[in-house]
Amino acid sequence: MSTLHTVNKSPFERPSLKTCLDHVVQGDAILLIEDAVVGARKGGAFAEALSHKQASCSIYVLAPDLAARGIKAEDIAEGIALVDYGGFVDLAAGKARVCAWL
Amino acid sequence: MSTLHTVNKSPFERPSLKTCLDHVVQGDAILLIEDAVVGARKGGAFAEALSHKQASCSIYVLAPDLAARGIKAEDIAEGIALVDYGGFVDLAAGKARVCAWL
Amino acid sequence: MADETNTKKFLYINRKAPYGTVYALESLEVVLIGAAFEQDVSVAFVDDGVFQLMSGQDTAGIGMKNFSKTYRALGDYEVRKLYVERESLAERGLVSDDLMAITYEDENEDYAEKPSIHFVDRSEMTKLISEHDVILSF
Amino acid sequence: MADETNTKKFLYINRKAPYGTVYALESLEVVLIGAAFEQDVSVAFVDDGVFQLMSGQDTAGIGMKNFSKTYRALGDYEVRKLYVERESLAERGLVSDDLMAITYEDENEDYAEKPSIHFVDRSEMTKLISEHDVILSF
Amino acid sequence: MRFGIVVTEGPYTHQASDSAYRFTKAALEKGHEIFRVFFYNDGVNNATRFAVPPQDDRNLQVLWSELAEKHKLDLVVCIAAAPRRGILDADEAKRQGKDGNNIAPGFLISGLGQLIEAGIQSDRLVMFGD
Amino acid sequence: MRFGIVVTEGPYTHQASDSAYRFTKAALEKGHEIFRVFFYNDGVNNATRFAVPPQDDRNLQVLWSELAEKHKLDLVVCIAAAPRRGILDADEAKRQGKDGNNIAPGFLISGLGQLIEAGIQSDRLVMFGD
Repeated sequence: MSTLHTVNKSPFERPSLKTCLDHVVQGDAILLIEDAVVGARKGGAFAEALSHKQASCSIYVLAPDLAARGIKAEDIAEGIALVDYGGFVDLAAGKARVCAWL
Repeated sequence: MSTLHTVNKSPFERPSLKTCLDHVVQGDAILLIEDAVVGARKGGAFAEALSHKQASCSIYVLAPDLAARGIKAEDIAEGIALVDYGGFVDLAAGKARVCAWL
Repeated sequence: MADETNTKKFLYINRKAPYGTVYALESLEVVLIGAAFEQDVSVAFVDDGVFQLMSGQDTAGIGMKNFSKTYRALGDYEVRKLYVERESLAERGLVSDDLMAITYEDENEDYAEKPSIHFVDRSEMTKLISEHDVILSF
Repeated sequence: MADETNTKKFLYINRKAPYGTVYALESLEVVLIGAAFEQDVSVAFVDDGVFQLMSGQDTAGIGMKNFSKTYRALGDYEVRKLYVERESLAERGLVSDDLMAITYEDENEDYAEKPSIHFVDRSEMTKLISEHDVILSF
Repeated sequence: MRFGIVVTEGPYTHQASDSAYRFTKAALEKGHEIFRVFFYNDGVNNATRFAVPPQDDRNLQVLWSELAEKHKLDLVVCIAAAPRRGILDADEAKRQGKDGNNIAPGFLISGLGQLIEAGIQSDRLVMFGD
Repeated sequence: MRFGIVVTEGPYTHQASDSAYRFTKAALEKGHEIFRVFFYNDGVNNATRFAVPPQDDRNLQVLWSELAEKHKLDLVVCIAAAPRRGILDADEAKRQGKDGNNIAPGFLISGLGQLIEAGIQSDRLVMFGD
């Protein structure tokens, strides 16, 4: 069964998103929370990598964290879905394990 | 007058060494302390950048931090000098300001 | 407070996004207190620090205080030199219009409203660092 | 302690260098305590986590406790599966000989000494993650 | 479903405790069970009753204590990580010869085994940290 | 030469306080003056007298307190950063209606202006943090 991967740091500040992307398998889900949401911004250096990864994984961003950092929902890279804390809980419940890339 | 730049994080873990290297001027000194010392290892991904920078800046590594991480003095990239805490104090005193890339 | 001979050039370098860590907020608190000391103050935004100035920040959903409006009040505290690094913006997919407009009233020019934010490239940021006496990093 | 139905596969993922932060030490403390619970335990070293296993660590000059010898004692606690990612080593200019030799005595083979460290590539590490029940990240 | 929660950073400096609190609340609202919230590393700093945040800011210790009381949550603070960071309950203060303690209501200091047990007994363990 | 020192992380989790302590000691041994050591952000956590590290580990609070006594160092803990993290002296505890305090000997809680003053009065300001 597949894994929910959480990433909480900006990919410009830590390698955790890159390392996460290097360690996911087909069917896994990746959720960007806290400062990691800044990596989802369209046109940013990580937007393309996130878009490519959607061929094998679903990618989510925590909407309240996105709003806090002033990034509009329409400005995130295509195909990334927004969830709230309840959606975060559903994702964790729906996968076999949660792997936090701290 | 020139600046002492301190970097305390592993360059594999944070962008602070890269950002520091992008913001030094001729005659500045760079001192790697704490986890940053791992970037000085010969053959590592940052060794070449540190060697190139020596054309304009002197680069130092804090010896006690290097020893703690099991890296031998002979294994660091060429031209990087070792200092102890007293040498760190001398470097700070010898430059006009200290800029910590935290 | 400080006499003329004790005036130093202070540079605050902000390199972290807001809310994920407290550094942006606690840096701002130093800048505000420091303003009372009549030093020559500049504030730099490098790397993820540029996110501190994003317009439209809304923290209701994370239960944290939205302190972004305070940057707009810096002009009233005589903090009027904010430097944003262009390369840091570009790497993050941001343009200058994504940031708040921050201005001050110039008492020497009939209170004309002037921009506090200056967009500088990396070499100008490098020069700034080498021209300051005291550097506080957050 | 735990009965058979409660045996889970625990994976500890270590991604930080030692001493600069406390995570390496406090992760090790969990591994040691966890060993008493008779779970199926694996410990992974990824990114800067590989520095935790460097041989010749000497902390006398920084006044901190050298806890690197404890990794060598893990075998006595039945923690015998340590996985080091090859790509993480290579990026840091390290080779397997830079790391401590960590072995255990196999009671099923006349106490023959066997290596605890397994060098795996990224795809094997990825597979490991997807095969464990509980993942603790430090 | 039964969740275990791990918090490895203190309040204010990192968002970890905020995120963990909101996740825990959302899980409870959806009818899930929280087996335990375990505070490790600097996470033990969430458990001091001496914290006085600015009046216009949240007080994470109070939020956790209130949530624990309302839902009978098991908030466990690691006995290895807490004393080295100056978080003590009355027993530990007495044993260490300290003249006071600062543990907040609803938090219990206990061993690292409680973290392992949370891993064993929970369907999902979710970590929040730096 | 006169140094000002800033510590922005607590003990144990980051090496910042260790590095700052060793730098300060080395500077004093070389005959330099330490104008002030200012503890900000999580750095205020160095100032709790409740800390009980493992017996084979260093106790940074004690190291700082002893160094301060020996060299008459000015160890200032930020009054904005400390209460929100649960570091209180007797006055602050009373004002906030708390039943105890945990400040260690040799540390003084004072305002952020003391940090600015350290920047003005010191020849070099050296920061240690995350």
